[in-house]
Amino acid sequence: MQKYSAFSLLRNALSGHRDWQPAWRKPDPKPAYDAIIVGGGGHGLSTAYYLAKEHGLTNIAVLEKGWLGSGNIGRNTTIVRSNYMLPGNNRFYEWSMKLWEGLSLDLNYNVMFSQRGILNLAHTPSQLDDYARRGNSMRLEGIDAELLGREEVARRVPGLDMSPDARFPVLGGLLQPRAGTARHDAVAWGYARAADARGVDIIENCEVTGFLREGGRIVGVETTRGEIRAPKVGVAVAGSTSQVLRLAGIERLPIESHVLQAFVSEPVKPILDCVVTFGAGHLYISQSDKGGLVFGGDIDKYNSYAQRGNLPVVEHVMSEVSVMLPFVSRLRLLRNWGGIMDMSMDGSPIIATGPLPGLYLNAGWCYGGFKATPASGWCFAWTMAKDEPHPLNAPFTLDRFQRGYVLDERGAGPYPKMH
Amino acid sequence: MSGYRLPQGGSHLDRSRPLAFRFDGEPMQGFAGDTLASALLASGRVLVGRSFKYHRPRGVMGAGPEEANALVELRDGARQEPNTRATMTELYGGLEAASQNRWPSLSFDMMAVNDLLSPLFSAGFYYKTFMGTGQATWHFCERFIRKAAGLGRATHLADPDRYEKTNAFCDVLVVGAGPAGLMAARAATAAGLRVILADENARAGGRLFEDGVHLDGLAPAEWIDGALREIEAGGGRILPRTSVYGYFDGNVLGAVERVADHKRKPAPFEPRQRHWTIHARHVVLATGAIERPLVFSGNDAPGVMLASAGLAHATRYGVAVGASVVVFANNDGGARTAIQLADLGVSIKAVVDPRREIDPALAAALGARGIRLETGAVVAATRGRKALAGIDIRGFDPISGALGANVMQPGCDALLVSGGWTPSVHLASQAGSAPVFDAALQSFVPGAAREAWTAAGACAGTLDLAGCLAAGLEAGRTAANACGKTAENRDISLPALSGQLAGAELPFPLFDVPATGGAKRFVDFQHDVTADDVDLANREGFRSVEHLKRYTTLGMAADQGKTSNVNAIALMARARGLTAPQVGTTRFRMPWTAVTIGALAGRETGHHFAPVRRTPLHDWHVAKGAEMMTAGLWMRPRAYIGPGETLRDAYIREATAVRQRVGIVDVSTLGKIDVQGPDAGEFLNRLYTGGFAKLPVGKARYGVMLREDGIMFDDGTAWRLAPNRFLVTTTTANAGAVLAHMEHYLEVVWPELRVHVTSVTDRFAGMAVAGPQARKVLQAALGEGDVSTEACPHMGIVRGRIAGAPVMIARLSFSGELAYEVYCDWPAGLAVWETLIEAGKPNGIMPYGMEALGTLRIEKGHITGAEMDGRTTLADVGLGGMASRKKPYVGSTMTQRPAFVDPERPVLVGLVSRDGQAIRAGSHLTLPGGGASLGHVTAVTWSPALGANIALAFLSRGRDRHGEVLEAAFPLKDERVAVTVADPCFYDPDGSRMHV
Amino acid sequence: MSDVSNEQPRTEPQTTVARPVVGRLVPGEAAGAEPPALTLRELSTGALLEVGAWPNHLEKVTKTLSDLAGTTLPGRPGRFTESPSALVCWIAFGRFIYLGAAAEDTARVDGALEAEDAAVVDLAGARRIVRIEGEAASEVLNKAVAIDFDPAAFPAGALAQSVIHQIPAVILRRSETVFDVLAPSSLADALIDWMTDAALEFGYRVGEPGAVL
Amino acid sequence: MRIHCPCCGPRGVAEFSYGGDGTVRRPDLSVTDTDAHVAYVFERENPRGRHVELWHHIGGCRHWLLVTRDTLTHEITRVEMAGRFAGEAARMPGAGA
Ligand SMILES: Cc1cc2nc3c(=O)[nH]c(=O)nc-3n(C[C@H](O)[C@H](O)[C@H](O)COP(=O)(O)OP(=O)(O)OC[C@H]3O[C@@H](n4cnc5c(N)ncnc54)[C@H](O)[C@@H]3O)c2cc1C
Ligand SMILES: NC(=O)c1ccc[n+]([C@@H]2O[C@H](COP(=O)([O-])OP(=O)(O)OC[C@H]3O[C@@H](n4cnc5c(N)ncnc54)[C@H](O)[C@@H]3O)[C@@H](O)[C@H]2O)c1
Ligand SMILES: Cc1cc2nc3c(=O)[nH]c(=O)nc-3n(C[C@H](O)[C@H](O)[C@H](O)COP(=O)(O)O)c2cc1C
Ligand SMILES: [Zn+2]
Repeated sequence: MQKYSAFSLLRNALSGHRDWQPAWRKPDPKPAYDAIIVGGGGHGLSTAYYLAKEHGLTNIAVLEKGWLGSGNIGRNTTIVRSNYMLPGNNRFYEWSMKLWEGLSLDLNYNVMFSQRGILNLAHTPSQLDDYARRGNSMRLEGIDAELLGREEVARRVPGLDMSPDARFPVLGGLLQPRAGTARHDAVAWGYARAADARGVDIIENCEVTGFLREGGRIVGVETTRGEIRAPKVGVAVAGSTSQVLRLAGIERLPIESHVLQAFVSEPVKPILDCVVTFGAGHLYISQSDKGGLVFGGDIDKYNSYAQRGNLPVVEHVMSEVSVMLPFVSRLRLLRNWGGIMDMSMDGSPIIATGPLPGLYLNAGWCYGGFKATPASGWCFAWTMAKDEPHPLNAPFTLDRFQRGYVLDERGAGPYPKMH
Repeated sequence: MSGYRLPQGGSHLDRSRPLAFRFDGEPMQGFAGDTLASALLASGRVLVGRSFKYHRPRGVMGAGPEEANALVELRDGARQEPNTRATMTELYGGLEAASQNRWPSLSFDMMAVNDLLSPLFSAGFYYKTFMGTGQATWHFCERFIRKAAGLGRATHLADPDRYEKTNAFCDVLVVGAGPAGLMAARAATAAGLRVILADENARAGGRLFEDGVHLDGLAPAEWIDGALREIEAGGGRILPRTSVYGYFDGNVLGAVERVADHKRKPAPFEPRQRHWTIHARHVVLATGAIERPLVFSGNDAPGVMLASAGLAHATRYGVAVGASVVVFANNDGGARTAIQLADLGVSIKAVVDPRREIDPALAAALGARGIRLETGAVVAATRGRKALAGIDIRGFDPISGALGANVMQPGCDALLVSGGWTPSVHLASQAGSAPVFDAALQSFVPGAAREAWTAAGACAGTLDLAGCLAAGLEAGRTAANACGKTAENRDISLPALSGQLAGAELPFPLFDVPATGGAKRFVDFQHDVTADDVDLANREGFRSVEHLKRYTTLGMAADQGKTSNVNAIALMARARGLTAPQVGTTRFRMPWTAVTIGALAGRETGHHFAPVRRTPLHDWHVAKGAEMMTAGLWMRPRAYIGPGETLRDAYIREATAVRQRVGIVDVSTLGKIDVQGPDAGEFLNRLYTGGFAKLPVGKARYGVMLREDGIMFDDGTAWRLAPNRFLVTTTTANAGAVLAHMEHYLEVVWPELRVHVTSVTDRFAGMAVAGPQARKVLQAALGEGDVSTEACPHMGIVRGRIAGAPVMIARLSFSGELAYEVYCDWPAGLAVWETLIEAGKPNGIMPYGMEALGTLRIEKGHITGAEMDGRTTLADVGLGGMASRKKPYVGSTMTQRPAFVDPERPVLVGLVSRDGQAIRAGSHLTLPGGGASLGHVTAVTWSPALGANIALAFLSRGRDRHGEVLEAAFPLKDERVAVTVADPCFYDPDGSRMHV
Repeated sequence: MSDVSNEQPRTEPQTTVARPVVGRLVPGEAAGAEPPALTLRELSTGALLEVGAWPNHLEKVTKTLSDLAGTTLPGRPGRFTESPSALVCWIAFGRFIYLGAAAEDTARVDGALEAEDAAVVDLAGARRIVRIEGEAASEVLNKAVAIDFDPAAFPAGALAQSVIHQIPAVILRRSETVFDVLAPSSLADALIDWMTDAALEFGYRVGEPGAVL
Repeated sequence: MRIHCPCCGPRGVAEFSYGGDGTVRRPDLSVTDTDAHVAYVFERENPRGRHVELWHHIGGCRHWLLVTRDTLTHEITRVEMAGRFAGEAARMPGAGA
């Protein structure tokens, strides 16, 4: 792998950038591998990387039906945080946070992980109590968290409507200073490049159209580029989980696919430093390095595979953002887009062996899987390599719904649209 | 000298109305009808902005929404608007604009050093560096990157303007009022249809002004006005200054009308902008096309402009964009533009065309005007940094694409460029149809319609005027047919055209000119993406058009690549040895042009973000000093804070009054549902965990509902008012959800049940009278009715009258004291409340708020939303006994799953602080000295009744731990409090106080 | 109930929590653009009740209601008919709202319908009624409601249940330029607050309170 | 997106609340087999394409509707009353208009 550094950049600048190599090869698929990962999103790529790096498994392929990163890794609002309340969740996401903190160096790719903090605004005393519970949960697990009063909130985020008689006045907030954002595409490209450097075949425009079975076992896949065999097939296809598993005969899953819209404003000079969430609704906003305010709200709340949403949610999100940050009203919306989320029935992910022998499942990320990218791949690689979950992903089983051990961070119940 | 105002002409201009404005503080003048861009050009201004990355000097390049360079900060103070396109800004008197993305000044910008360092700043350079020793290095560097990026400056001041929203309905929405759109709207109107015609410009007409023709003998402006009058007379609605920005499902389109942006500020009560949600049966997309620039060295110099923009500035605003102008085009439009401009008095030096020959009639016309024609030639480079000074014209071999010999190096101050036309397929594409490649146009046109729309005119790839008019007429008729008006649309005919120049618009497929002299060749002007960047992306494997976009940021600027996308596709196609359609386009998304966020929010902002829900006692509470708090949409009193009191003093006083004497609290916000019908009892039996079918008339019962997954959903009481009629109460928070839950079961799951449910939350005001003196007070207030123990035992219901109003009274207690809930007509609420207070005066009655209510319920270990948090079971909160074993109910089976019977489950316990220290809500329980969380604290209070700090908490194996000492840890504040685990019911555990 | 009983005396300064936005119609008041193009007023009614008929008892119920109101019922949901003494809204399949001129109508309707045929819910006082009148009335409503108020699509006699600014409302078109809006009492002030604000650009004056019938 | 309510006519999607897959059937209350309830509560086909789903016209007539909608294109091809008034709706003058 060509090493990236200020020096290599300078050297190449002098030679007209003619010597840069492709970030990853474009190999044709081999007939067989030791393991196949379906899905060239963040999770599939990081799984391949950690399988190679941590478990020495390098004869593997990542199969992506479109261009690399065309799924949710390429369209999320890039928030990285580990401010979860339930122990099963916060341990996992904190492990992810630790991996994030070393990721650029690990991958030799600047993923621009920017730890500018996330601030959850509280608007009622009971919301402050909830945040206290969550913050204390974090602190007991060794995660950074601070409870802020009104003045501190106002100081940190100029432009917030802090008037005491606002419709939903801001009473305080929960801050995780180590949280932040990362450059989403770079995460996909960085993992792809690093996995490729360790020998992983990353195969784009290769859609899985069926599974090869022997006995009850999955032994490979059919693709638009032919059959590929492997004793282990990991599926990490985010919004397409139900569709892909149906190819393996699994007709029903605790998942619904919903569209989540996101927005970016025209770029402006730095005006919002940390990531802020609105507590009297559902809104999260940050400013990208390019200057655009990147924000999103709720899902559209109906099953969808369309990657596009409808106007009511757009209007609602705009209303929320102008209530919280009244200056944003004056800015212009530059672009809107949507992604398909695999909303699980309890809002928490699935990283597990099964549901068939030879098959491994990584799914159910709802709108929170970007931050999980490193740990998800790390845990899924472990699970695939050792045929059992790592303690960090042990709670994320598929049978938890049957057994009742759901991880319902919001307490919203078995209604995907509510998570 | 550069641009100047021509002595005459300008269809949009009112020369009798000069307007003063300022740019970068410098006073200037224009006329009514000008855009900021045309006024700047007329004043000789060339340099107006700086580019995003390299801070390159830039001038105006367009005349409409495509503008990529001339972005300004408009207005100031709270109205400051960064990134505003000067070409779309109508001039008004007193306009203030400033250039942006430069420091300290536009002409001397320190950040232009980026341009010198540009070899380092190739596409994606930041992924390769700034890693150093890890996060610290990046954080240090990131600050500078952020400051350098971002274009204009926004303000932290709140937007002072109003935005309105409306819904409109029509048979046919015509988007774009160019010749095609006008004809379509005329035809649809004539067919008797309801038509809306929207165009983002102040004046309708599109590019018709630049066609140099007469229609039915009329000048364009006259013909356009006639068409508009005809459409309006036919009932059509014309929306100028309105951008249709989004095409949503079901033929719903979003549009933003700039109502007052052409004024200094909106008039009183006038919105700045209005958002239109347009519901159309059929849509005609007549959005036109945008001219493409050509890619050559130095093609971004201020003074290089689209040919159509040069022409538009002359025809519309009477502006010559330069004193000495050269035209460079790969199609006949170049020559035609030159001829038209020359006829308008602009001095044209030469026309440069890569083709070996052009239409002979045009060539002759150029000759007649003394304009030099260089065919088989290209502009290979430009001179001049802050203003165009000249160009290098080189020979060109159209077959090999190679540059030939130097032809000439004329000086000029404006270069008009045309690389062909790019149809504005955005809306069609948003509606779900992938655009298809048209080889003749070397561009994409709308694909097959998925929603109900028809594309017409330049938007559909028809470039000649006669064709556009005919297509518009046809589209209007198609729309009429689609709306079922097949016969009525015959009497509109096409106008006769005169004065038109010959020539075809179809471009010779030249997109770029080989590099010469090391100057950059820009593809995306705003984001500074060059042809070299496209090559680099290809080399590094970012070959998919979507990778190209993301790696180089091409097409991601505020103009969304309106002028750059097709060129980029062509360059990538060549680099990869593919055709343009094989490369394909990036995905089109709303908005078509950037729209103000405030317009999408409308008036649903500030206080109007959400309606305020108020009980009939609201004003009373406020008048009595209550601190109000939000509870969902409701406002509720938190405590009535007296002079000199703190919140804490107040709630202690209130809670003490309830325990010792009597208090009264507004519970009107509780959800109330009338459940009626022959099967009402059976229905409630199925929903509640307890039995309700046999509840006697005149009695109330506490009940809990589960969700289908067996988790607690809501609690409340059901009062049986008649054999087939119940009044069900819910928590304030879940009132809506419980009603919807009931409706679901009645309509979808058990349609056979004859039960009718209606929200009666607003029917009854509710107030709870609680305390040892409650009966006395209530009886004294009752004009009619009996609340003696005999008439109204615990959970009994009686009727009566207070202050003349009928009341319904149930003897229920949340506080643990003798208590009654009194319900009366909503409008009678205040009179009943005041009568109760009056009657209670001798007993020292005290109104109490949410804080005291909370204290009282915590003392009793009663649960609320803090405990029923969507994860807890009946057994967890100690109500396992309420789970009927005699009948199934919603959720009952699911509670048999392993997790529900896991002995480790946290269960509800009480906590008492051991050393008098307050316990904080949100604390976690640990063993003394720390360790892992064993559970968490849901609610805390200083209990006046117990004289102790107490709390409710969930604790793993909590029932076995009563008496154990633990710590309530609050690491957020580095606090830990020693607590003794206790039964959650601290006060009067046998309930004797309610049973008196 | 309150989840907030756990508040300790705060270390941070206490905020005053939002005062409500008041929305009251004061007769004679005017606001917004001049001259006012709209009139707003509040209406009262004697009786207001909801009737829910069981699916196969609909004919009987409509007949009873027609007889009580002294008018023929409209024929399908989405319409209302009126007589001098009553206004009957057919709001959904099997559901009606009966507005009676006299308070006693509640008992009359309740008495006339059997439990086996229909449920009757007294909603007196649970709704307030705001009338908006003027050429621009439908424009004000269309700011919130995505319903085509073209007289051809929504003539006098038509009604719609919809949502105005998150407030569930029943909108009755009494004539081409007169609309009556029923809103839950707890949200009626908020509706008025919204409506007066929405009417500013046209200008409005507040008329004397009146009666629905 | 607009849903054509058989009771109220065409209305914006914002007036409706989504009720999920309309083909899953709740097991009878008497069924005590947890697996049947688990399937009803948690397991979904989640098709890409035609989907029969429930919508509650919560901002209008409050009826529950069965809507056939394509999850890929969002095109709605059929709307019926889900509930006990389905028959009534069909008999109404102008039903479906
Ligand atoms: C608008 C939006 C905002 C979000 N915001 C955040 C946020 O702020 N923070 C956060 O943590 N998370 C966020 N998320 C969630 C996060 O993006 C996802 O959870 C995460 O990216 C999913 O994992 P992935 O990257 O592997 O998925 P994807 O990138 O979707 O990868 C799955 C891949 O599988 C491929 N695939 C599908 N079917 C097949 C097949 N048959 N054969 C081969 N390949 C196939 C797809 O093409 C796709 O590339 C957001 C999501 C969206 C849509
Ligand atoms: N001379 C040439 O070289 C040449 C080449 C191409 C086209 N043309 C001319 O262009 C014209 C084409 O006619 P036409 O009617 O198809 O297009 P047009 O460009 O004349 O009109 C389109 C109109 O739609 C507006 N518009 C575009 N998108 C919009 C949106 N989303 N919302 C609101 N408004 C929007 C544009 O601002 C413009 O006013 C003819 O006059 C033709 O002669 C000339
Ligand atoms: C964090 C983030 C920032 C973005 N910033 C921009 C931007 O500045 N300009 C832009 O055109 N698009 C921006 N996008 C949106 C992308 O152009 C694109 O819409 C998105 O990745 C989804 O892809 P699609 O629209 O091709 O489906 C951004 C997306 C993300 C996730
Ligand atoms: Zn309806």
